[in-house]
Amino acid sequence: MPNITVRFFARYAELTGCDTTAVRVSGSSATVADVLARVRETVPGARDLPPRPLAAVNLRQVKLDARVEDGDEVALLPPLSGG
Amino acid sequence: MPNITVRFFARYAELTGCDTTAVRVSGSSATVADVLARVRETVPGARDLPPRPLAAVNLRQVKLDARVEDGDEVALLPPLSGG
Amino acid sequence: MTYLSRNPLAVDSLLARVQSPERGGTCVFLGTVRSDDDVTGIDYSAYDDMAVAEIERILGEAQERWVNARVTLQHRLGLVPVGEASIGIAAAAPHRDEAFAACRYVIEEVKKRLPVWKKELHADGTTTWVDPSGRPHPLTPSPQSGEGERIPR
Amino acid sequence: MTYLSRNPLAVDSLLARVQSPERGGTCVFLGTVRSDDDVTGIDYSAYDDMAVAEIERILGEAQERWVNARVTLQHRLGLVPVGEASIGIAAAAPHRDEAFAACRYVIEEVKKRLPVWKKELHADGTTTWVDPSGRPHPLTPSPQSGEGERIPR
Repeated sequence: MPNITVRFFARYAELTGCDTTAVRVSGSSATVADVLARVRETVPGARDLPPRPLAAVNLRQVKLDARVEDGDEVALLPPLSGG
Repeated sequence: MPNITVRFFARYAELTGCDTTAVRVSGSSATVADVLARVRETVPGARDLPPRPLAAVNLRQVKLDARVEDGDEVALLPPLSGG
Repeated sequence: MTYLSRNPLAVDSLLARVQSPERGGTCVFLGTVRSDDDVTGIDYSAYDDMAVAEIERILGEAQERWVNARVTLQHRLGLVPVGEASIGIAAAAPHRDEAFAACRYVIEEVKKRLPVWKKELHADGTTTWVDPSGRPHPLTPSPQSGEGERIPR
Repeated sequence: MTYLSRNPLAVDSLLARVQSPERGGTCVFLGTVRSDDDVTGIDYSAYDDMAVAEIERILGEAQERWVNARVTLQHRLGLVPVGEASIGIAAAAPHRDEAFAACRYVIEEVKKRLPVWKKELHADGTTTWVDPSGRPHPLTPSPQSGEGERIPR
């Protein structure tokens, strides 16, 4: 049961009311999408996240079908607006 | 007989040994080429100017067939290398 | 090297990081907070660790592509008042083509890839999150159409 | 506005001339004297009156083409040691595309049109006039092939 740290930023942190949470996903082939589904179940405000938000695993942007492993840090990122 | 001020810059000033000279060209349809020909006759070092140097009349670059009028300032410009 | 800073950016220190006697051309880009509508400033926040990692990747790519160039950047975080710079990029190279190209590459990639967010502060005290397309996000939780369509790199 | 200067260029003063709260993107170009071979510096000379007129024409063209941009430049004359800037251009505009484009336009036109000449100073005390293609002119009066071929604009 991979244990995943999930981080929320900017508007998403406002929606969820938190910066960080931890979720467990089942199986050895869990993906970011699975993490996202689990977050929606456990973090009340997360229902209002968009269906397919930008995501990063361990500081690198990934697609939602990217695999996650125990100890990974998954970040859910509002549309980027740097510069 | 238009009276023309001629200015030399950079390497051309070194070739001619002078910064400024004055020449008279004949006729009402004299051109920069005529001025250049007259300069070659009257300024010793000017024989070593290239056959078709860059030229300007009254602070604006022109072709050698551009007309000159009395009081004009003609400048002979080595290849430009600003910046 | 501090890529992220809470202090005003200093162009001179960016220049000092990239210029050298072998590099005859330097291109600098500064992005400053614009006085749109009633905006008084922008509050910048970042996923700091990822932003630094992404900046290092972007600069590394520029370095690979323009091997004789040196490029650096600094992104400001926190409240940036109208008229002050939120980002500064400096690229120096032996010739100007490379300096312009490397500088441009970095700002374009930053806009696409840096995990940084802007919250506009308005004269009336309200705030809005800025969408990358320039549309403001209302703070009410209505998912924007297209927001999830972006293909991560 | 002093477009020609015998003092070191100050980027901050260039920026101050073009930046404003409406202009969110600023692009700066600096051309510095490169340490080629044994060059210790370059002595810049100009046809001052024409240089100023040409700079005004070039900036006017940029202004017409990018109407929301503001562009300025300063060219240094006299001896410029290796590593110091001989030219600085700053362009500010509401968006970065215009700032980059206007800045680039001005440096390209300057290189083609400004009546300015470089004499390289070498470590051994000799000097050479610089050809725009980068080939040094010997000081012996041998007309360079192709030199007269340039078509004035």
